[in-house]
Amino acid sequence: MSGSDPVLSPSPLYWPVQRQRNRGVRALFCVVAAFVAIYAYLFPGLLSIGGLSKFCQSWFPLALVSMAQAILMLTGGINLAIGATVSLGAVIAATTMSGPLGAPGAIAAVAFAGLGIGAICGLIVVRLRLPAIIVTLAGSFIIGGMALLVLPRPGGEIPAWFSDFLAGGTPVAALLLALIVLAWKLYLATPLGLSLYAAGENPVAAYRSGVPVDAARIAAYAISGLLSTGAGLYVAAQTGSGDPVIGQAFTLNSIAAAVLGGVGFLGGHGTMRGAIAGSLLLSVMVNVMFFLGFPPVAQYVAQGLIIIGAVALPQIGARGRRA
Amino acid sequence: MSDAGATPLFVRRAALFLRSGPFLTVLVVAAVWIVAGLTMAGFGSYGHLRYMLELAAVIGLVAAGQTLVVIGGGIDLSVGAIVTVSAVGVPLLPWDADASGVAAVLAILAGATGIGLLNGLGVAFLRVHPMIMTLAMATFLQGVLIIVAGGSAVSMHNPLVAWLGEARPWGVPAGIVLWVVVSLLTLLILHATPFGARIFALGANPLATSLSGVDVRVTTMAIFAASGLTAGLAGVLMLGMNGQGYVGIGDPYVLASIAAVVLGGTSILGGSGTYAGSIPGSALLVTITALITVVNASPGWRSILFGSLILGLLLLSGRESRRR
Amino acid sequence: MSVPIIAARDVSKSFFGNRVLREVSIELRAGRIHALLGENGAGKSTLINLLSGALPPDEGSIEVDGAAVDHFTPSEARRAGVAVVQQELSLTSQLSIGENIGLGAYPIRFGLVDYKALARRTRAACAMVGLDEDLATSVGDLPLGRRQMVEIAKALYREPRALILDEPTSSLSAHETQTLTRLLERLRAQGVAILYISHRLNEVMALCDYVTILKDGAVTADRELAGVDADGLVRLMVGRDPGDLFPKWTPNVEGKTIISVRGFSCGMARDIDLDLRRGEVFGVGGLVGQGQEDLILGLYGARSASARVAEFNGDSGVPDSVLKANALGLAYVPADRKREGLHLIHTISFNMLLPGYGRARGLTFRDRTNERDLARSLAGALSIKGDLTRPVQALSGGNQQKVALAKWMPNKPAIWLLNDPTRGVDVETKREIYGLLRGFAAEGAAVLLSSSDTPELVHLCDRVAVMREGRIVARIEQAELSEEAIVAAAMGANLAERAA
Amino acid sequence: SQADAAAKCIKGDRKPPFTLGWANIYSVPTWMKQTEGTIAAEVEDLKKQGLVSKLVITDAQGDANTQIQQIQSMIDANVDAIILIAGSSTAPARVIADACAKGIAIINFDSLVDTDQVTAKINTDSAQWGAGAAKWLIDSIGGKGKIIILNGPAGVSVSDDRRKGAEPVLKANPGVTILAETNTAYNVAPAQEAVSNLLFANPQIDGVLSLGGALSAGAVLAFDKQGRAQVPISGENARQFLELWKQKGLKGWATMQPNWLGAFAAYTAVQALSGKDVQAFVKVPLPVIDNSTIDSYLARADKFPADGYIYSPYDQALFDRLLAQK
Ligand SMILES: Nc1ncnc2c1ncn2[C@@H]1O[C@H](COP(=O)(O)OP(=O)(O)OP(=O)(O)O)[C@@H](O)[C@H]1O
Ligand SMILES: Nc1ncnc2c1ncn2[C@@H]1O[C@H](COP(=O)(O)OP(=O)(O)OP(=O)(O)O)[C@@H](O)[C@H]1O
Ligand SMILES: [Mg+2]
Ligand SMILES: [Mg+2]
Repeated sequence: MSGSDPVLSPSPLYWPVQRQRNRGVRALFCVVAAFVAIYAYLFPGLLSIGGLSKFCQSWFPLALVSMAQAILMLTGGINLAIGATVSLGAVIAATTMSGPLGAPGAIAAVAFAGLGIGAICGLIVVRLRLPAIIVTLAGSFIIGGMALLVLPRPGGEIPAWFSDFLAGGTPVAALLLALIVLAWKLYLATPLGLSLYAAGENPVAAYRSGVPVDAARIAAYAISGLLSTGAGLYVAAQTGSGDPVIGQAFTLNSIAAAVLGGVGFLGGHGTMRGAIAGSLLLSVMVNVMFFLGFPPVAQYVAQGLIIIGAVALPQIGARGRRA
Repeated sequence: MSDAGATPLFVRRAALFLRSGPFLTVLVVAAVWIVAGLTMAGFGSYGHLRYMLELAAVIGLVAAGQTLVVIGGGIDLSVGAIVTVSAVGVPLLPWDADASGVAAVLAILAGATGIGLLNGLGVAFLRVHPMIMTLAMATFLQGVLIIVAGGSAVSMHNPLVAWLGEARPWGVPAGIVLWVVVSLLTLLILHATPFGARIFALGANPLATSLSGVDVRVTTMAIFAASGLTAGLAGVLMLGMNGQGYVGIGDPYVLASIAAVVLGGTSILGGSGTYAGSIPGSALLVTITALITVVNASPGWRSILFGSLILGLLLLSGRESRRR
Repeated sequence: MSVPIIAARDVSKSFFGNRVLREVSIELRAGRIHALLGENGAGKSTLINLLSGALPPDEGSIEVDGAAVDHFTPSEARRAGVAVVQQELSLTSQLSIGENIGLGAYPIRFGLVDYKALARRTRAACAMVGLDEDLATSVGDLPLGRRQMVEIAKALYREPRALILDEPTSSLSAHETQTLTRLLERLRAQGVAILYISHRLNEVMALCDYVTILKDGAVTADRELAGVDADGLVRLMVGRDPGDLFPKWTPNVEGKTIISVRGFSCGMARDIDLDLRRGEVFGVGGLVGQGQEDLILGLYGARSASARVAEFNGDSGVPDSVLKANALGLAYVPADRKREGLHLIHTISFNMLLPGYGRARGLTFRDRTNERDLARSLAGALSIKGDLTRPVQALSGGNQQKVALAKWMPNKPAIWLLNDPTRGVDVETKREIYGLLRGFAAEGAAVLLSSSDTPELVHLCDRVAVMREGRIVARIEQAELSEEAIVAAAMGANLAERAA
Repeated sequence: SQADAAAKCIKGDRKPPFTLGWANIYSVPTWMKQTEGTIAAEVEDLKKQGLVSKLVITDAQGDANTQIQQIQSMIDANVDAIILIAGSSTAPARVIADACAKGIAIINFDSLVDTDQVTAKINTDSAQWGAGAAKWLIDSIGGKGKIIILNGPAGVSVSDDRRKGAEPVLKANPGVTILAETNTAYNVAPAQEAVSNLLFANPQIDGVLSLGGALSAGAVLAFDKQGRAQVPISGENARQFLELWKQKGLKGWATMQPNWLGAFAAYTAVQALSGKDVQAFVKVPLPVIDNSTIDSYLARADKFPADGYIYSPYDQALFDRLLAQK
C-alpha cells in the first residue's frame, strides 16, 4: 500500500476507497501477522529466498482457491465443486503437457476447461435460478468423474523444467500471486468487476441501476473455475504429476479461508484481501503447529480453536468497543 | 383475492399441497422407483424398498436436525463427526451394570446434544459464523476421535443398539420406526409450536427477530443442540445396522444431509422450508446411490451419472428453493 | 404542445392475477414537476417501474419522445434519459459513495473504470444535493437520510432528461428536503421533466405543477395542480371526504413517570436526561441521524447503553436486552421496517404474531384458531385488507408499516418507542396511525415518537425534545410547539457550520 | 567406497540419537492409530538404546497437499529420517527428492510413492494381494460362477493395484462372470449399502472378491441382513470380519497389511542412518489367514480395538530377517 498517498496519487477516489476496505479485515491482518512472525521466529530460514519460496509454494494453491470461493460468495453463491475442479485442472495438465502441444497447449487446455466449467455452472445457477450449493455439489461429482476419466489413477507427467520454473527454489509463486492479485484489482476496476458487489448484495436494485447482473454473476463463476483449474495446474507442476483426487480438501478449506477473511454468505460483503489473508492463516498455521511440535491430537484441537478464535476475537473486540 | 373465498378451503389446501415442493419430491422419488423397478431386475422389490428406506432413515435423522438449523439460517458441518463420535462412543462406555444398554445410549445422546449445544454457544455468543463454528467443531472432534479410536477394546454388546439395527416390529425395521417418530416430532416442533415459528423467524431476519422479543441466542442453541441430538441418534442407529462403529462412519452424512434438505425444497438461505421435504429428499439420495451401484460403468462415469441425476432431479423438485 | 419525453399509454399490470394498474396513461413533459399521488398500494411504484423499464407492462405501451418502444429495459430507459430514485434504497453497502453513484454508468478509460472522471462527475452530482461526505465513505456507514441523498445524486449523475423520484423525502429532514426542493426547481428551469411521488401533500402543493392521481390502479385525476387544494387531492385519492389528519386529543395531565434516565448515553446519543410519562406522546425531533436511533435502541436494550440513573417501569437500570425491555413493557417500531421490523418472506399473520411466539416459553403448541382470530382482529383494527396468508413483501409500504405496528398490540405495551413510524405512509394510514398513538396514550401508555415529519411532532405530541449531534438541545412544551421552533432548534449551529 | 555401501539418500553425516519424523496422511482411522502404536513402541525401544531422541508426527488430515507442506517443514527442521505413508502415489515425489538430496533417510511404507528417490520402500505386494484373493475365490467356487468385486476408492493407487493384480487371474478363468464392481471408501457402512443393492439386483451371486477388510465385513452383514446364504468371500484381518467369519461359519480367506510395517519402517530408518545397507524395496510377505489359522488370530482378538485390525506378532528378529532377504 506504499503508493496510497492521496496527494501523490493520480486518483483522488481510488486509493481512499481501497483504504476504507481494509477496515473490516484489520483484526485478521493482525492475527495473520502474528502467526507469520511466530513462524519466522520458530523457523528463521523462512526469511531466506529459498524458505520464502517453499512456503509460498504450499500456500499459493490455497490462496487461489480461496479467491475462487470468495468471488462466488460475493455474488451470493458458493462453490462446492472447487476441489473437483482443482483435480480436473491437475489431471488435464499432467496428461497434455507432454503431448504434442506442450506447455502452452496444456495451459490453454486448463484455462479453457476452467472457464468453460465455471461458465456452465454459472449459467445453470443464474439462468435456471437453482441454489448454488446443490448445483455445485452435483457439479463436484460430475467434474470429479471427468477427472477420473482423464486419469483413472495418479500418474501423468509434468516436464521437470516446468515444475522447476513454477515450484523450484525461486519465489515464482509469490510473484504469480502478486500478478493475480493485480489482475483481480484490474478486474475490480472494470465496470463488470465492480458490479459484482452490487449484483451480490441486491440484484434487483442493481438490475434497475443498469448493472448487467446476470453477466456479472456468470463471469464470476467462470473466473472462479479458471482460478480453480489454475490452482490444479500449479499443484500438478508442484508435484510433477497428476492425481484425480488431489483437490478434495480444497473445497472446505477455501470456504474456511473466505469466511475467516470476512466474506459473507449473502453476497456483496467481504474483500478479496480478507480471503487471501484467511488462506494465509490456514496455511501458516500448519507450519507453526509443526514447529511447536504439536502431536496430531493437539493439531486438531488447536486448529479448531484458532479458527474459532480468529473469527470470534474481532467480534468480541468490536462489541467491547461499542459498549 | 376476492374470489379466494369462493373456492372451499380444502380445495385450496389440496391445490397448494399438490404444488408444494415436498409433494413434488415424493413424486420424483416414486417415479424413479417405478422406472427403475420396471427396467432393472430386482430393483424396487418390497425388500429393496424397505432396505432403502432403512438407509434413508439414517440420512433422514441427520437431516432432521440439519433442517432445523438450515431453516434457522445456519448450517451444521459437524453432523458427520457427531455421528462418528456416537457410533464409536457407545461401545466404549463401560457400563456393564445396565443390562438393557439404555444408559449408555442415553449418555451418548446427551453427549451429542452437548456438542450441538457448544456449536450453538459459539454461534450465539461468540458470533462465529455457523459454517466456521461447526467446521472447527468437526476438526476438534477429529482430535477427540484420535484419542478414543483404537483405544480400549471394550466390545460391549448393547442390546438396545442391536435391537435398533436388527429388530422388525410389525415387519418394519426399527430404524424406520425411529425415523417415523423423529419425523413426526420434528414436523410438530417446526410447524405446531411457537418454538418452530421462532426458528422460521430467525432464519428469515435475525435482526428483526431479536428486536421482536425473541430470544435469538436460546433459539440458536436449541436448534444446534437438536441437530447434535439427531446426529447422535443416527450414529446409534448406524452402530446397530453395522454391528460396529468405526472412525469415518459419519463422514458421508454432512453433504448428504445438506443435499437432502435442499433437494426437499428448504431454502439454504434460511427462513423457509419444511422437514416434510427433507424426508423424500433423503429417500431420493439413497435411491440415486442404489441406481448408481447397480449400473455397470467405470468409476468416472458413475460419478458423472450421480451428479447429473442430482442436477436433473433438482430441476424437477427443487423449484421451491429458489428465491430472490 | 411539445412531445412528452416519456409517456405510458393505457398500461396495465398484474401480479399473480392481481390487477395493480388498469389502463393508466401518464406523460412526463420537459420543465414540469408532475406529482403522482395515491394511497399506499395504489400502484405508484409499479407505474414508475414500467416507466423505467424495470418491469414490462402487460398491456399498453411506453413511449419515448412520442414513439412506442417495444422492449423497454433499464438500459433502454437510461439511454432515453430517464433516471429513477427508487423508493427502496438500491445502494450497495460495501461500495463507496462514488462507486454507488456511478453504478451502471461508470466512465471508462482503457476498459477500466476511470476513477478520476468518476470522482469529478460524482462530486458535481453530490454538490447539487448538498452531500458533503467524503466520496470514499462506504455507503453502509451512512445514516438513512444521507443514503437517500446518495440515491438522488445517483440519479442526477446520469444527467437525466426525465427524473422520477419515488418518495424521496420520506427519510429526509426538513433541511435536506429544502435542499431537494431548490434543486428540483432548478432542474425544472433547465427543462428536465420531473415525476414526484410523495405522501406529504404540503410539499406537493408547494412544488408541483401538475398532478396524476391513482386510486386502486386507475387514474382518478390528471390535471394542472392549480385550482385544487389539499383536501381536494385527498378526496381524489381516497374517494371520500377527508377528515382531520390529526385526532382530537386532550393534553395529558401529569401522568406517572414511567421512564426516567439521567446521563443516558448510547452510541451517538450522549448525556441525555429524559422523563417519559404515562399518557403522553413525547416527540423527538431534529435532523435525521443526530442520535435519535441510538437513543431509542439504547432505551430498548438493543444497543449497549449506560446511564447515571435509570428507572424503567419500576425497575432500576437500563434494560440490557430486548427481552428484558419487553418484559418491562417496552415495544419498538423501527424506521427501517424491512431490516428491523418485518420478516418479508413470511405471512402477514406470522409477522403480527411473532412477539407472541417470542413470549411463549418451553414447548407449548400453537393454537391455530386463536392465532387466526387474533390476526384477523389486529388486521381489522388497522384496516389491513386482504388475505393474511400472503407474504408481507406483497404489501405496499404503508401496509407493511401497519403490520410492524400491529404486531406489538397484543402485548399491550406500557411504553412505545417509535422511530419515524409514518415514513412512506399515505395520508389515510397516517391518520389511522396517529389515532392509534393517541389512543395508546389515552389508555395510559407512554409513547416516545421520533419523527422527521415536523407537523406530526407539532400536532401529535405533548412535548418535544430536539436532538443535535447526540444531545438534546431543546425541550419544547406543547404551548410553544411550532414547526419553526423545532426546525430552528434542529438546525441551530448546523446552519452556521454548513455556511462556513 | 563407504558412500556406495550406504543406502540411498544417506550421506553418513548424521549421528545418533536421531530425530524421526512420521509424515502421516491421516491419523484418525483406527488402522493408523494402531500403526502409530507400533511406531511409538518401537521408538521407545530405540530411545532406550540411545538411537533415537525424538519422534515428530504430522497429520495431513487426508490432504496430499498439506502432507507435502509438512514434509517440507520436516526438511526445514532438518529431521534425520522421514517415515512416510503417502497421501498420493505421485504428489510427494518432488518434495521427497528434495529431502533425499539433503541426506534425510526416507522410509516409505503402506501407501507408496512413484519415485526412486527414497531410502527404502516397505510394503506388501498389492498385486499379489489381488491375485491371491482372486485365485482363492475362484478355487473355492469351483472355477466358475458369478461374482461381485468390491474395490477401495476410485483414483487411489493401492485400490487400483490390488484390482490390477486380480485381473490376470480373472482373465484366465472365463467361467467366472463379474456381475458388478463397486468403489467405496474402505469402510463397513458404504460397502454394506452397495452390496445390499447388488443383492437385490442379482438373485444369484456365487462369490465376493473383496479387496479390503472392512469391505468384507460390510458384505457379510449385507448377505446376513437380506437373509441370503453366505458365499465364499476374501478379505483382510479386520477384527469385525474375522469375528463374523467365525460366527457365521464362512468360507473365507484373508490376508493383511500388518500394522507393524510402521514399527519396521522406524527400525529400518535407524538402520539406514546407522550406515547399514537397505534394499530399495523391502517386500513384506502377505500372511494368509484361512480356516486353519483364524483361531490363532481370534484368540488374541481382545487385545485389539473392536473396529481395528488383528495383526500378526512381530519382533526385532523378524525385522532383521526381512531386511536381510535378497
Ligand atoms: N492498481 C494497482 N497497482 C499497484 N498495486 C496494486 C493495485 N491494486 C492493488 N495493488 C496492490 O495489491 C495488493 C492487494 O490488493 P488489495 O488488498 O486491495 O486486494 P483486493 O483483491 O483488491 O481486495 P478488494 O476485494 O478489497 O478489492 C495491495 O498490496 C495493493 O497495494
Ligand atoms: N412484486 C410484486 N409482487 C406482488 N405484488 C406486488 C408486487 N409489487 C407490488 N405489488 C402489489 O401491487 C400493488 C401496488 O404496489 P405499489 O408498490 O405500486 O404501490 P404504491 O402506490 O407505490 O404504494 P406505497 O405508497 O406504499 O409505496 C400493491 O398492492 C402491492 O401489494
Ligand atoms: Mg480492492
Ligand atoms: Mg411505492
